[in-house]
Amino acid sequence: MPENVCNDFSITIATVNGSGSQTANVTLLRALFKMGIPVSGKNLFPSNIQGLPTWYTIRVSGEGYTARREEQEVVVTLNPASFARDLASVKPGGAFYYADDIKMPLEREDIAIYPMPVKALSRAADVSPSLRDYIANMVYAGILAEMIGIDMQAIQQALSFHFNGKEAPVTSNFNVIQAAAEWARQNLKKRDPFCVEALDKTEGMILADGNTAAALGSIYGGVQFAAWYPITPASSLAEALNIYLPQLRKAEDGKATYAVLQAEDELAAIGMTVGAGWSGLRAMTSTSGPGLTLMGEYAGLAYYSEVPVVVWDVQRIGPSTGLPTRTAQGDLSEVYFFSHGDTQQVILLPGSVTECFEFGWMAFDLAERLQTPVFVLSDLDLGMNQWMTQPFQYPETPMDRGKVLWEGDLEERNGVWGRYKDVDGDGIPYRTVPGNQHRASAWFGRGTGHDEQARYTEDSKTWEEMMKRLKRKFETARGLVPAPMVDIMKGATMGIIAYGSSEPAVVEARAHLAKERGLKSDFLRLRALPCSEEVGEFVRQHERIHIVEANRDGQLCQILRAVMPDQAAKLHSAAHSDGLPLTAKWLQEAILNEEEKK
Amino acid sequence: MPENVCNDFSITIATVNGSGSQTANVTLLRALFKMGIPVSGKNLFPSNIQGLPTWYTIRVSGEGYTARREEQEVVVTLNPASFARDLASVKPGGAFYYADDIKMPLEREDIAIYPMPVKALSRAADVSPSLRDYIANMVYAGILAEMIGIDMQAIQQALSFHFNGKEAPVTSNFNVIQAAAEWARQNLKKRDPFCVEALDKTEGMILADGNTAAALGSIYGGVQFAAWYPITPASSLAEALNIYLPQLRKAEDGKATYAVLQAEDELAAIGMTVGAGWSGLRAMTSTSGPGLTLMGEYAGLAYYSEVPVVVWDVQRIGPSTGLPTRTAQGDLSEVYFFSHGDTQQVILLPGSVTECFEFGWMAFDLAERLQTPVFVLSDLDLGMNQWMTQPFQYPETPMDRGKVLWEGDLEERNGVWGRYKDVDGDGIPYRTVPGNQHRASAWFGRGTGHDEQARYTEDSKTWEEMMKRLKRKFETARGLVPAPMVDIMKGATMGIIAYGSSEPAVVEARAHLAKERGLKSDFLRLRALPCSEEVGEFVRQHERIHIVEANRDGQLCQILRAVMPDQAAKLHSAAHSDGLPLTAKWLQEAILNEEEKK
Amino acid sequence: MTAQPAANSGPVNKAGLGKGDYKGLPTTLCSGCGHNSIANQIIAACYELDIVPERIMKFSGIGCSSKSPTYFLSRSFGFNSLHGRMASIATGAMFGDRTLRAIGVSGDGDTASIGMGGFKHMVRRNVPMTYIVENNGVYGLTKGQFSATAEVGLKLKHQGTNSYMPVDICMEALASKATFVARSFAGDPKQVKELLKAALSHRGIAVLDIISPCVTFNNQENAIHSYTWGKDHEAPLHEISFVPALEEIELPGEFEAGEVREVTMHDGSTVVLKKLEKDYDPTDRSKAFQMLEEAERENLLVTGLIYIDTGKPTLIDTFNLVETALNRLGEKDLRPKQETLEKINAQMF
Amino acid sequence: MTAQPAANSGPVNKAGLGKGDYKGLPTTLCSGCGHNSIANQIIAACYELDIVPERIMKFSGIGCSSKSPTYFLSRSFGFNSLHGRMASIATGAMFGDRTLRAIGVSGDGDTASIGMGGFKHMVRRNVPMTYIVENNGVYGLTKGQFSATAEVGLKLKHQGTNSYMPVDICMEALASKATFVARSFAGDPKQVKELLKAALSHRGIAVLDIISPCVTFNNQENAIHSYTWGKDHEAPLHEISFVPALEEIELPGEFEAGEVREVTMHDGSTVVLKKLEKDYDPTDRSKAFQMLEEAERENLLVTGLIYIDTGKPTLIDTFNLVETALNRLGEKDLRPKQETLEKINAQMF
Ligand SMILES: Cc1ncc(C[n+]2csc(CCOP(=O)(O)OP(=O)(O)O)c2C)c(N)n1
Ligand SMILES: Cc1ncc(C[n+]2csc(CCOP(=O)(O)OP(=O)(O)O)c2C)c(N)n1
Ligand code: SF4
Ligand code: SF4
Ligand SMILES: [Mg+2]
Ligand SMILES: [Mg+2]
Repeated sequence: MPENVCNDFSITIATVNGSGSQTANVTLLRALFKMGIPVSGKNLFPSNIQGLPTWYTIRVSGEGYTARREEQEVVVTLNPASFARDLASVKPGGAFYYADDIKMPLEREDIAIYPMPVKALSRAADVSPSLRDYIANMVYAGILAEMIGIDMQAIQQALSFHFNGKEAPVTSNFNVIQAAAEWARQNLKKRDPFCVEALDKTEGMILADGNTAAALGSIYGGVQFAAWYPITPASSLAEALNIYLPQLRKAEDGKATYAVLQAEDELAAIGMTVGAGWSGLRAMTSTSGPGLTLMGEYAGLAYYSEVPVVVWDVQRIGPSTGLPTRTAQGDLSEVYFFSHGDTQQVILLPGSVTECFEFGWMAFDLAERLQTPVFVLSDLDLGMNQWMTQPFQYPETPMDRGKVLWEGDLEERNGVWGRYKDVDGDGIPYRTVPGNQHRASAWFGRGTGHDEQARYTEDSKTWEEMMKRLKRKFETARGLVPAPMVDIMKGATMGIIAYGSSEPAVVEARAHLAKERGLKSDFLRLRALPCSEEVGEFVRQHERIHIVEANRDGQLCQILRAVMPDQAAKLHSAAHSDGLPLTAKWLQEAILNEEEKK
Repeated sequence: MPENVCNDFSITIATVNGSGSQTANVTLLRALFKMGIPVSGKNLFPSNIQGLPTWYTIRVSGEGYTARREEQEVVVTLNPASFARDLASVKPGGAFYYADDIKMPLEREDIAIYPMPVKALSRAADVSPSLRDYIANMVYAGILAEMIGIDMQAIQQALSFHFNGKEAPVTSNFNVIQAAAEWARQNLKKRDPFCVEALDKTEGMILADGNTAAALGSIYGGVQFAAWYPITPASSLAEALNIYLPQLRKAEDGKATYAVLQAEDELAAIGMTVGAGWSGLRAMTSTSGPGLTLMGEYAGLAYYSEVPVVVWDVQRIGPSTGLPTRTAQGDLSEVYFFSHGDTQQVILLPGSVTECFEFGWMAFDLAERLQTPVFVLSDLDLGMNQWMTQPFQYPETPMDRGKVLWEGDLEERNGVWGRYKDVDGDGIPYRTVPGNQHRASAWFGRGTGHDEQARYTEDSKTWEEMMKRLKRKFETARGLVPAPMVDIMKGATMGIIAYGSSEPAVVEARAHLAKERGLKSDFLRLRALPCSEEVGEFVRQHERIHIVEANRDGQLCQILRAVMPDQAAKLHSAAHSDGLPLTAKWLQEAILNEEEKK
Repeated sequence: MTAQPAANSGPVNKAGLGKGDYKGLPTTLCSGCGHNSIANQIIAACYELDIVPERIMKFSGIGCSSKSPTYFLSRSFGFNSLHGRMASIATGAMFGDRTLRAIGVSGDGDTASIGMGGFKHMVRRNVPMTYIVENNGVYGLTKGQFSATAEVGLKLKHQGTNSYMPVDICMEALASKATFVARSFAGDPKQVKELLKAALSHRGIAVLDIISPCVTFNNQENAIHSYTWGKDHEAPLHEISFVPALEEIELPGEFEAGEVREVTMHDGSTVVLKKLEKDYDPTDRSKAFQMLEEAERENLLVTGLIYIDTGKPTLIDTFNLVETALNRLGEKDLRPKQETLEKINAQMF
Repeated sequence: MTAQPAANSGPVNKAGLGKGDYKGLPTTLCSGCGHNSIANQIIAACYELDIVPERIMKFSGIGCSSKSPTYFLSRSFGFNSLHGRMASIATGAMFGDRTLRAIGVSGDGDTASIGMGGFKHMVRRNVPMTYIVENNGVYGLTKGQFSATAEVGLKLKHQGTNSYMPVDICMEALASKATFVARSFAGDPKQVKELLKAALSHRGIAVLDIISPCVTFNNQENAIHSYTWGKDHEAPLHEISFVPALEEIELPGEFEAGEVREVTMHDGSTVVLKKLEKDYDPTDRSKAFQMLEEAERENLLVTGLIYIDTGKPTLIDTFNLVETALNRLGEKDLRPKQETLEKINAQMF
């Protein structure tokens, strides 16, 4: 038997959609996390409710890499429909676990193959027959735990977390797992090198998904109104609002300081959000590609009439309906140029789960400060998968409600003010909101041409000045949005720019390129558009820049070329999009190919 | 009295919206055109139906310049509301005609001022009192004609064209005009230099507006289905279909070979169009900014499921509702990146009224050949104003219906084919349409992931290949779309790129820059995206390129920088947008400022 | 809160305001447009109801009709939104300060064509708002195309003949369970005003379909939405006289023909319905359907209060919001305490 | 045109086709989903009506329900379009070859929420199509949120309690002047099939609201759209037995209670309605409204043919199109002669 390969491999579990394997999978993930081993879990599920194949991949990485890998060292399958494919997917030298009731050819000499008496063991368990299919998942969990060495106590902790402490389910599930483990101890001889060993590398980290983080961030940002329409992969964001708001945001008298409304469609969802933003509330909506596109007309109105709203776009792969359960970073150019006419939209690009929380509250400060829609582009990988991440940080700054005038402020000004007047030279005017009782408070909002007093006008000069002020405001935004994160390797002449969920692949690729190829690189993770100063500096300081993104056309690359023409020639696109998260392997090759050209 | 200034000045006529001055204005325009004098007429009207000020400007240019000018040499006003502004707008040395019932200060020594007894003369006319306000317009027409020397016969021709030959209205209007002219002869002494003289420079030209031309072009392109929703400035395009289709496209038995349907909104208009295109019809829709944005989701579906449709966007200034009766070229970047996910849209950019006709039929050939939506970006200036233009050319090529398989074709192939298979290597697959009776003809369209047989699949490789093929198809489009028009000045090192209705300003500016500043320039008028080879060549061949467009952000400039990064540094944006057509004066200054920087 | 009157002499109402305090900018609509007279009745109704302008929000979509909010209540906040999208922006805005009332002015194209979906869903949510449709059967602002309420067979220049069944806005409101449905005619200012006052006093969605002739594009003798047609075909359903009251009046129990019926509004004021011979009961939804269906078959234009239900909770009620206006809440109300986040982090594994 | 049968043995219909020629791909919906049984009835109905699959077009929006067109008639063209946008794409596609029939399958979210506007306008245009709503009161594909047809007070996981009035799809169809309105229950395959055959034989819009339980997300005892609820609350309006006929049968004139009533379809076949004691006449629109309004108040689920009008021209009729299918016309039909353009140019000045 070859020597152990410890804490550095991937496990893929193949089951049938709707068979309830999530509990078992997440339990394994949590147990590993509890053991202090860096993990990442990715759920590859079909756009269907029941019956189709679904895969869950857990990457175990002592070095802390969390990007997707293409190789599967350990594969577990309970699904006859995907059996052949699953068997073939095992890396030579790897391990294959399968439910022994599946009778299919097993021609592979180069891997260790372990049959699992899933039916037998689940029948043995004392649960109602209706639950047998579900409990089958605990069987593979137990066997796998035993075979790769997952600590049973960690498993029990994971379970009791999952069933938040409820005794009954915890024991019944745990019993099955232990029985399965016991069976494995008795009957299976380890013939593969893959195992885990406790570490201390998850100390102070948490496990969470981006949509929950975004919802919580919004709640700590004081969200008061959210209108949404269901769509994968964004639904769980609004649903998390429904779960956490009642816990966190009821007044003493039990009354609500918020309203969450399911609209009839996305046209209405953003319309309601704009109405709420205009009326002085911290208002948000969350959607994905198809819904986002339907929001274009209202996005243009909010931009031009300067209404603060926050729009979360949890990206899935498009165009069109595309693949609702596959990830991508393909909406960037649409949003940047969103709606007809000249628009420049402010975009936030969270790169981790904890940043989803941070941008959750920050987006409201920016939207109200800038009086403009703020788009936060997350994606399915970040939003729906469990990630190891830093704990959520309580907002370090007080809420910034922006330039709002109330009765008192108007009194001071003797009621003299102009809704669209650039008093401070930062392109940001002052506003009042409905309910203000001062007789000079009211103004009339519109998407048509207007002057500084918000009066309708067709005067060409006024139109042009209004549009120029909006451009000034965008410049102000440049200084307010979160600056990029930069990581330097001494002596690097080549730079990499990435954003959002692409970071893990970049981190891993950089390390390998430096170690294996002696190719050093500096890394800038963009966190917002418009680009703050640092981005231009970073680009100027490097001979070549590779722009990494999960789309076909190199959307960020196109935008950066447009905004820094004198640097455009050195901006190379490393773009790739097939619905799956980027891998370090692909990125290394992409960069090496490009580098060879020089 | 200063010496005559002949055939080189602008006339602006100020009236009240809804008072029926269009007949008089267009009659003057046509009469001048009949006299062989190059003219252009621009209607500056409010987004309102009755009562607000409206201006009509006629530019007379012996040299054939048709761009808007900022100076007004001759101003006529019948509107007290705009009187002061109108008076102020007269260029020193110019002429001011006003209805003498308007009693307002006339403090200007530097111009010739002519009162017109409009009320008196219209009362004198023998028309029903209800028509007096209308006939008042004929009074200024007559006086103006007399004072600047418009040929009465030409006026009569213009009238009889306007009332297509109907005796009664022609005479009653003409009588008033003559009476007014007679009055002017008797009572007004010419004290300004501005006059016209017959030329032969409109020989073989026609006068038409772009929306009518687009409708006619579509009809000669065989449009079979048009769904639309009213919106300024696009409505008159669909209405022209309603007018001309019955005349041109009824079968012998009087039955229709087409259907034009007013939808409930733009979401439906494009949906119906996509349905019709999918069912094998030459299908189109026409709209403007707000409606266009609503079409985004279906545009993405058409792109990804490869349905041929033609979308006319008659641009008005935005963002949002903006100014519905003002022009701009502001929708380019939205359309180029239209809809979520990775999309690349084919765009045609007509630069003249006759080209609106040409692209009207060509758009269908391209859409069906490429099996993709084709967007034609016109604008209010081109679409709603009367332009002197080349006669409409009958299509020189037969219709290209693209790769459609009927029963016979499938027989030959024994029913073996794949809807999304790239058989010919040009990225364009074959298609069948409903009604095909071959049992292998049917396929299932969808905006979700699909394989070469149009079957639903979530396979990542298949998704990626499908998207790469679409990219190949876009490369094929590059070779099929109309090539740019290039005009060379020997020895020029500087280049200008413009598109659409910006051409007249460029033509005039180039001439002046060369003549007055010795600054030579070559000119490329872009007619489509993606850019054909010639564009890259043109850019490479010049030291500096000025990209001229009527928007705030330099939208084409951004796109060109993104697609030719190695040339990006030399691409300078000359963009300006205030709702009015670009002027040569502005452009000269913009270019000179930029040139000084070097 | 009491209002700040303008420095204008002349009579004032209970709010201490003169008519002038309810005015808007001068209209830019065609002279003779039905929409103008409706705007004037809105001014009159608000004045007579002693409403403080700052306590009203105005909304509209896009169209000639949708322009009219600029022509009344300049002291009220307002939003002239997008074509067909008034419903959603108004729905969201209602949450800012739930003590405010809202008036929406839309057109038949704005509501029945592009806005149909939003309209229907706003109604079924019972958003507390007076929703006026200035119904002229055409697209005025875009110069005379058919709207969804144009009658079958109507001919318009460049548009041909309309061949689709017209949308009956009252029927649609009723089908979506509106709690207040009425129809009037711009040429009958008295009824328009009374119905407006009733609508403004209703807590819930109040749909007012007001036939408002377009003098410029739709005034053929034969057009349902033209003055001439309206004048001849009107069949007023019942007179309404509106009595502002200071204390609540209960709804009388059983009610016979000929009797006078009072429907109590949520603000305590009442609508007095003189019942006609044809014995119409505006609280009977089934009858309302029948009546509308019949009227439509007989090509009749029924005006008056068609249906009212004062019992349903409004959208806002269902959210059980805090007393303070949401848009006046501060950080301490909106940002949970730091400890709570620590608990959350502890849960995240 | 006669159909090309598959090389399959076994019984064939008048079109010479076996059941197999009407099958689709295997379903990917949940086992026990109401949508599956409806798909099977569509197959049966088309087989029994001897329809040639190539003469049918299938449409849908997005949702579990909207997936089902893949599960029947693989030999028919189809388009699985966008969420809520089936109406428009189908309307446009009808013009390609007007001799084709169309079946649309949508969901309650797809039609009554996001698709409300398109649905209503398609109905008022009387687009000749069988429009099926597989109504389960939830969003299945997005895992169990409320749809607009969910009843008030329904509770769902993570969604709270529904507080909006449910949309009654038959009522909406009727209000928009649908020419065929019916409701059924997926658990009653016989009635579903008969109504499908009637709908497929109707020339005009045929709206079929089929309660189709979502076993996964909406099968609480208390939910209107669950099997259990349906089974107890169904009150079949009248049995229908469908008799394909070869020659037209006229609609009998006056008709008394107890009598058997035949409604003649445009293709000559007829629906035989055994009239029930409650004496229901599906050609009386006013009664239909009353009946629905009542049923709703009594919380009853009425199934059967609710309304039919065989007299109205369809959208396509109104365009007076040439005989040949538009999509088979060639250049000579579509491109006017050169001379005509010279005339036009002469006019352009
Ligand atoms: C999305 C969009 N589509 C089209 C238009 C153009 N448009 C402006 S007003 C209008 C129709 C107005 O008709 P109606 O609502 O009946 O109002 P009216 O002018 O008749 O009072 C249309 C189609 C628009 N502004 N936005
Ligand atoms: C524009 C848009 N918004 C949202 C979605 C997400 N989505 C897919 S199916 C669906 C609802 C389906 O519900 P229903 O129509 O009732 O069909 P069911 O699944 O219940 O059969 C939604 C909201 C989408 N695909 N497109
Ligand atoms: S066009 Fe018609 S609707 Fe518009 S303002 Fe004039 S009269 Fe009123
Ligand atoms: S989720 Fe519900 S609607 Fe969707 S397939 Fe399953 S049972 Fe049917
Ligand atoms: Mg109207
Ligand atoms: Mg449903």
